[in-house]
Amino acid sequence: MGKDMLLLTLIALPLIGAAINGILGKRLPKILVGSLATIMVFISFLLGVTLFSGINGTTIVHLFQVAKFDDFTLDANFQLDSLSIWMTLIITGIGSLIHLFSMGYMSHDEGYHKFFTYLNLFIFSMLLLVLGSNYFVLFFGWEGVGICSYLLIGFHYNDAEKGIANSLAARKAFIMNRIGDAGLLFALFMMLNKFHTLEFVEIGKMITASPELYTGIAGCITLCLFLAATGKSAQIPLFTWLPDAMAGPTPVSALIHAATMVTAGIYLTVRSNFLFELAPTTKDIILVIGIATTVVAAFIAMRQNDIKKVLAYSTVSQLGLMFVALGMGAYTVALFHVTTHAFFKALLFLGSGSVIHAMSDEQDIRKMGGLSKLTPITHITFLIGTLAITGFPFLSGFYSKDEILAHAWMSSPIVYGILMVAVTMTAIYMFRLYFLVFHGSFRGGEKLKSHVHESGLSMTIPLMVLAVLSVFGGILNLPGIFFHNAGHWMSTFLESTTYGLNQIKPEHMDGSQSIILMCIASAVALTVLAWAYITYVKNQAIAKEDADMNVWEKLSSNKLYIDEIYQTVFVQPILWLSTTLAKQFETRVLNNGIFRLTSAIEASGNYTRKWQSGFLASYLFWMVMGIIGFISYYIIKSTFWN
Amino acid sequence: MEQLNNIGASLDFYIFVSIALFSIGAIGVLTRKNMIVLLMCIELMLNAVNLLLVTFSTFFGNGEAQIFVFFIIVVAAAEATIGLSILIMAYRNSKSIDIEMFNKLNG
Amino acid sequence: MELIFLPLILGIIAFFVPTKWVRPFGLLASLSILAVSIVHLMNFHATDYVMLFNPAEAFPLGLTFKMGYDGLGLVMVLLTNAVILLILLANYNRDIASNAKFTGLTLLMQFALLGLFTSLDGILFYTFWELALIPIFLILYWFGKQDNNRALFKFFLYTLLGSLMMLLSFIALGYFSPSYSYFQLVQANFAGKEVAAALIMGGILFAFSVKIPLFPFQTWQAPTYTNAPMAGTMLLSALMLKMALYGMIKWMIPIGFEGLVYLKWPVITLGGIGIVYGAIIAMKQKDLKTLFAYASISHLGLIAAGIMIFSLSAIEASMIQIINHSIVAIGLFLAAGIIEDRLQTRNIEDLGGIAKVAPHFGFWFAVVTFISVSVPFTAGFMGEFILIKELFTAHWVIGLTAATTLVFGAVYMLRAYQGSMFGPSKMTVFADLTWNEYAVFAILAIAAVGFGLYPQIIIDFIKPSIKFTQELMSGDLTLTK
Amino acid sequence: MDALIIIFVTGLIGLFVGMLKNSRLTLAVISVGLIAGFVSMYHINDYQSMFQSYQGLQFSRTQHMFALLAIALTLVSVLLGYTYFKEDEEHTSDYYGLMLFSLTGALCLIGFSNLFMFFLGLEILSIPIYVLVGIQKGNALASEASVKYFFTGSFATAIMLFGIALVYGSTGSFEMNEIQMAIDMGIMKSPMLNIGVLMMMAAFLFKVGAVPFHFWGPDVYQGSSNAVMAYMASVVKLAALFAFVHFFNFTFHSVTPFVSGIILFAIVVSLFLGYLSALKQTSFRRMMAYSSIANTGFALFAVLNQQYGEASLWIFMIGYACSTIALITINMIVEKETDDIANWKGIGYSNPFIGITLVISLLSMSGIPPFTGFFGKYLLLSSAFSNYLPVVILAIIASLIGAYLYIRLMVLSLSKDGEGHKLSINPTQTIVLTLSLVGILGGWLVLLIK
Repeated sequence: MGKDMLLLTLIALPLIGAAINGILGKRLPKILVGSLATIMVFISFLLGVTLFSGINGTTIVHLFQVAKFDDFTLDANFQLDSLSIWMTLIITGIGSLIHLFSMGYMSHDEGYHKFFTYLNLFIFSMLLLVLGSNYFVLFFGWEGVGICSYLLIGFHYNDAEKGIANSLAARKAFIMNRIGDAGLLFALFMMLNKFHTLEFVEIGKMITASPELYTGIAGCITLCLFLAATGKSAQIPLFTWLPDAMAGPTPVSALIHAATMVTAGIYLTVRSNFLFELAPTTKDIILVIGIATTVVAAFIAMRQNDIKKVLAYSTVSQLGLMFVALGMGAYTVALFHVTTHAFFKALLFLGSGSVIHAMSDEQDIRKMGGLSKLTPITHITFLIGTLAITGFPFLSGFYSKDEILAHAWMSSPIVYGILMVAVTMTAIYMFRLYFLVFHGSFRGGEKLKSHVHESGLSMTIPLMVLAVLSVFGGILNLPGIFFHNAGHWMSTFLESTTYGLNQIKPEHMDGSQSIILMCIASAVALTVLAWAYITYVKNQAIAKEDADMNVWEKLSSNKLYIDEIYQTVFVQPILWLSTTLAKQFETRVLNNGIFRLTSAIEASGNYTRKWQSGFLASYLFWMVMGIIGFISYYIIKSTFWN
Repeated sequence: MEQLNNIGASLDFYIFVSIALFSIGAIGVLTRKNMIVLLMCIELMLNAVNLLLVTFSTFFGNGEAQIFVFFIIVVAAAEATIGLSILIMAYRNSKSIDIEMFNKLNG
Repeated sequence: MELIFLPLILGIIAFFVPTKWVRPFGLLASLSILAVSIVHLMNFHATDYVMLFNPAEAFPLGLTFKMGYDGLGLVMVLLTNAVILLILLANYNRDIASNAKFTGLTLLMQFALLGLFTSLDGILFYTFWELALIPIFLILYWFGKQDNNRALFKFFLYTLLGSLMMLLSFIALGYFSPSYSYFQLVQANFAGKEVAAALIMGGILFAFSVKIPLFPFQTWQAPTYTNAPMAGTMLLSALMLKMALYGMIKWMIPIGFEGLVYLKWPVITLGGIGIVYGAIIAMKQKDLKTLFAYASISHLGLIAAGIMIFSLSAIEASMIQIINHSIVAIGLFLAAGIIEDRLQTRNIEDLGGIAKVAPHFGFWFAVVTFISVSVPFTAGFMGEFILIKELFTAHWVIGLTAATTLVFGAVYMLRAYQGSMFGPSKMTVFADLTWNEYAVFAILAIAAVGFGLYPQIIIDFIKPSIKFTQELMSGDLTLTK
Repeated sequence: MDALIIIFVTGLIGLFVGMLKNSRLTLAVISVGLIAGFVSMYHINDYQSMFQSYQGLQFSRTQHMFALLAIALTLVSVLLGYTYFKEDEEHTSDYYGLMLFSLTGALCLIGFSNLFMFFLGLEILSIPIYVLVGIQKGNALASEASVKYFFTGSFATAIMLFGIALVYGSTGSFEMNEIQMAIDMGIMKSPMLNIGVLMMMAAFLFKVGAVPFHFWGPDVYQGSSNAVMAYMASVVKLAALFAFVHFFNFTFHSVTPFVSGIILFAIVVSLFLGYLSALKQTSFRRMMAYSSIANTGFALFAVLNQQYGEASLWIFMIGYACSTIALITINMIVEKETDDIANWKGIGYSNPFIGITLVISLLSMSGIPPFTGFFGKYLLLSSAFSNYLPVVILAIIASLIGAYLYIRLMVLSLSKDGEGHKLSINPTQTIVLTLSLVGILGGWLVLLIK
């Protein structure tokens, strides 16, 4: 079986799974449905591994030509290179784990088969996104994941009390993504008009052939691309949908809104690196927005009381971190963080899912506490995830963050400083979350406590696997100072074959500096750990109620009022316009105007009738008048017109 | 020949006379309310035409117009008969020959 | 010729079919007509110009009763026949379908439409244009709401005013061309008389923009739709509006090209306004049908603007979009009709939670909704993608305006869908889809996805005929700017 | 000429046959006579007639067509009248006789080649109508109508005669071609001629019922019976219009441009006044009268069209007359004690044949293709387009109002309320409706005949 066949099967398998589940899912037993979906994804993961092992250079697989227009054609092609296969591995690997987890988590849900159909569909569209060899296919995937995420966020649309809220959250996500998509579309248009193709490789070739030609257009294109990225990857200004998206089931949050879909923006940017390299301004904008996002999100996360909301905002903040990396041109570093983040954030979400499962769907951390004994495995794994994200030394997060911080330090100390603040805040809210959930005394009441139990194997196995990955994930891209030969294995691997990346060499700094930075980072993590331990375990501090919060805490817990601002600035005016136009212009002006006219015409009949008086005398009189008129017409005309 | 010239000299005079006759008839038609009088006024107008035609025929010296006049007289007679019968019928229906009475059809 | 007259004959027969046989008769009739057109498709090669009726000698006053079709015409013919079949199928379980008058009128409507799409003579075109008005008028009047006379008169007089303007223009065209044969009209030379051409085309354009409807002329649409029966709405929005768009592509642009330089930007602007205006008004509508009506104003504004770009790809894309809009229209109005049948209301606020009670309906309605917000994998995406691209290429402002439909479309369609389908269930019983509704939805979905993944099949038909028209037009002028 | 005599004699025979009080027989005789007249008129050029020598009547091709149309329309009106006439046992044959005599007048008016024939035709056409209008003795409205028609009519005759006299005075002949020659010689500016022409035009406008000489129309149509109205609206209007057009396209063609202003005025005012006043009528016949005024406005375009005028008029008239006759027949069927339009409610829905007929005739009236009415209007407007564009646009707007009028009637008669309210149609009426349908649907096909 050739490479291309392998690739196509890899893409097709989840679709097949979705089709089978979608059509017969209702009749099949749950276990069969779930395992089918999981196995499909897992097989494509294995295929991915085989392809990964045999990767060399870039291979384009032509499927069919979608449409041929007069000055360009649109093809369904797929591209196999290190970058795409890397993303594929993340998606299918983590995807299969989360499928496994969902088998347990969703076991009580009546929409079981629907759920797995959607998950498989999502995997399929995600694969389209990362494996497409041109922006056209990428856009298909891009929109596809949007739809799946819409369906999955609103999965419990007919829930008695939360149904409306869920579907509204789904709608918000879809529409905000749509705004981003518009940006992507415009990027596509500009590329079509400029390059007459959408193939990554060809565009890259043209640009590298003569960069100076494209500096101007590249700016616009990259800006549009970045708008799209902000939509998918929840950056300022389009980030408010992600926290709401937590309305979906927890595995969805883990898979879509932490591990894979939200990283599509980073993937897009890395893919189009050759364009971004021509547009320094855009890169600066990305840098600024990345920094802003990471700080703002971290700040908001500090006073959230919904376990998933905290993780959601931490995701936003981490994504911001990745964009900072991109803004500094450190593409591989960003991807490295994507990878590790996928590990530990998935882990955290699944952990929180297991917690919620145990707490029978209670998400408020003020009602939790002391779960460490009740759910040991979840506790351990969650702790590992926490440490990883806070950058505890020698865990995966430590390395990836450190890379980014190092680049920040080199670009400018200020950026580094701000990032450090963000990092500190990250540590604070993560430890707060961890301690409030797993330590102290149980605050949920006895009745609830009696139900609390550790989740089943299908849920704990993924946790453990991910825990292992989060611990050792850093090995993928060790800093050069420790292991000179194995250093930066992942970066080199990606740069080796991905088009354009090999021109961009992010320099790695010398030992002493980096060691200092690492020490600072770990110091921060440890101090915060200590502080949090004292606050939440020793002093048994619990989350405050809204009443006794100071301004900052209020700001944080109310998400800086951003939703309200958007509501008043964008949504309300449009709705007002809608009603006003409909009432005033449409009805009053157009509609009634027409009817006024017609009725006026009809009424005028009454006046014309009056002439017909019914008296013979008047008839004869008017006849004579007519003749006299004729004759006078003759006289006038013959005198004046000739 | 002689006679023709006299006519030619005073052709306008004849025309004016017939126009006057015609106008008198028309004005009568407009002003009078009695249907019989109306009928007569119309006859008057027709006779004005006859006079005019005869004048011209003498002027051109060909007989056609005079034949035409006979036609007109015949037709006028026919019209008069029809008119009178209609008049009688109308009288039967609304015991009056005043045209002001007939205004049921209007608007 | 049987292609045109089969519907006429069957339609007349339909009036006298006994009531209990009417449903199968209508279905079989439309099926057979579709079969005939498919036979035509079989012996058709994309470069052909098939003449159905081609009298050799010219008749007095430039009347030449030429009829025939090229790729463009054939696509429209097939669309018409398929749509009529779907409409009859969709109504199959409703009382209206067992009414001989309805079936007969629908088939007569089909006759008029087929005539319009295959007529190659100006006066003939106008004749069928008017003829199509009568059956739909009667359908709306007989099977619509009882108190709909006002809306009906508005619709009829509006369209009639339009067509009288068109008549004036055609009369005027008679002075520029030896006969009303399409081919000679296309070669009519307005060199130096651009303004006259603009005025003439303006008259024709007025008729079209009333039918489409373009922005300021849309006031007849919403009331007509809401008062019309489901079938009538489908006929109107899935077929009648397409007459105008087809007319723009086939007649207006090639004939009056010299004049269109004056009309191009005004129309594009109106289309742009229509896109935003329709979408914005649709956002707050409570009545599903009204909402869909304004939605279609928005969609058709896009198509009309795209056509006026004149570029080859724009016209191909607008043909794709025309087909897609027919699919969407049938789907959406079928959904609205189903809801109205089952619950006697179309008001979103009274609806909710239907998806829980009737999962199949929920699913298919969702599919149609996604088709209408033109997500990838559906024909709508291909159409909008290229149309917006062309508009963007023409001028970035109009491109931006057009792109708002991506967002706004999602806003109002999702509002309509979620408002009626999601949330706590407001009704206890809601009969799920019947077999024929199921079939219609399935066919629509397949068609949409098929054309979405392989639009080339449409383009292959359109391109040669556009090229041929370009050759007809005098040398220095081509469709591509 | 033979046809004329056949028809006239048939009329006489009809009067005698009428004494047998057998309405069927009378109808048969009359129809046979009319058909014979039609045939002989059709073959007028194919055989040697004994009256060939007579020069007073000459039928050119168009005149021939018009004459055939006139006879056919009379036949239709006779059939239409049958059910109504036979109720009046005493005078059944009078109707037929008078109609046929008036038809002879119409034929003279179509075929005339000198002013004698013209004048005689005009009178023979009119006088029987005066009688026909008022023939319902007891009916006050009928007598009022006939009084009004008689006085206005004879007044118009007087004016016409005065005009003729003046024209004769200025040209010195009664022969059409001689008059034309004389005018073309260059006296077209002479006041006497012009005033004569204007007076004749006034009389013509009266006969065709155009503003400002239209007043008799509504009253007379409403007062008279359906059958008579049908005859007036079709044959009388046809003959009068033809004579009008014939005069101003041939004999006076060099004067026409000079007086075109008046005709345009008459067209516009007739169109708007007719349609607007019709909007507010309750009596069907009165509404039809106003709509006939408006249609006259359209027909007058033919006067301004030297080239195709008569042909277009023919097409237009066949459309107009057929739809009018069809509608009047339907009105006869639905008419209760009054001819209130309300009677029409829902008749079309429950009686398919009537429904189809009235829909088609109303659409043809409102000028929607592919019916003859459309082609008539189309020909008239398209020929006037280049010279009188503003008037054409006004006419288009007016026809929109007209369309509103007719469509309103259509909607009324198609409304579902008439469910199950069946009407009985006599065979003659069926024949009439069928014939007029043929005319409406197929009349324009004459265009295709070379």
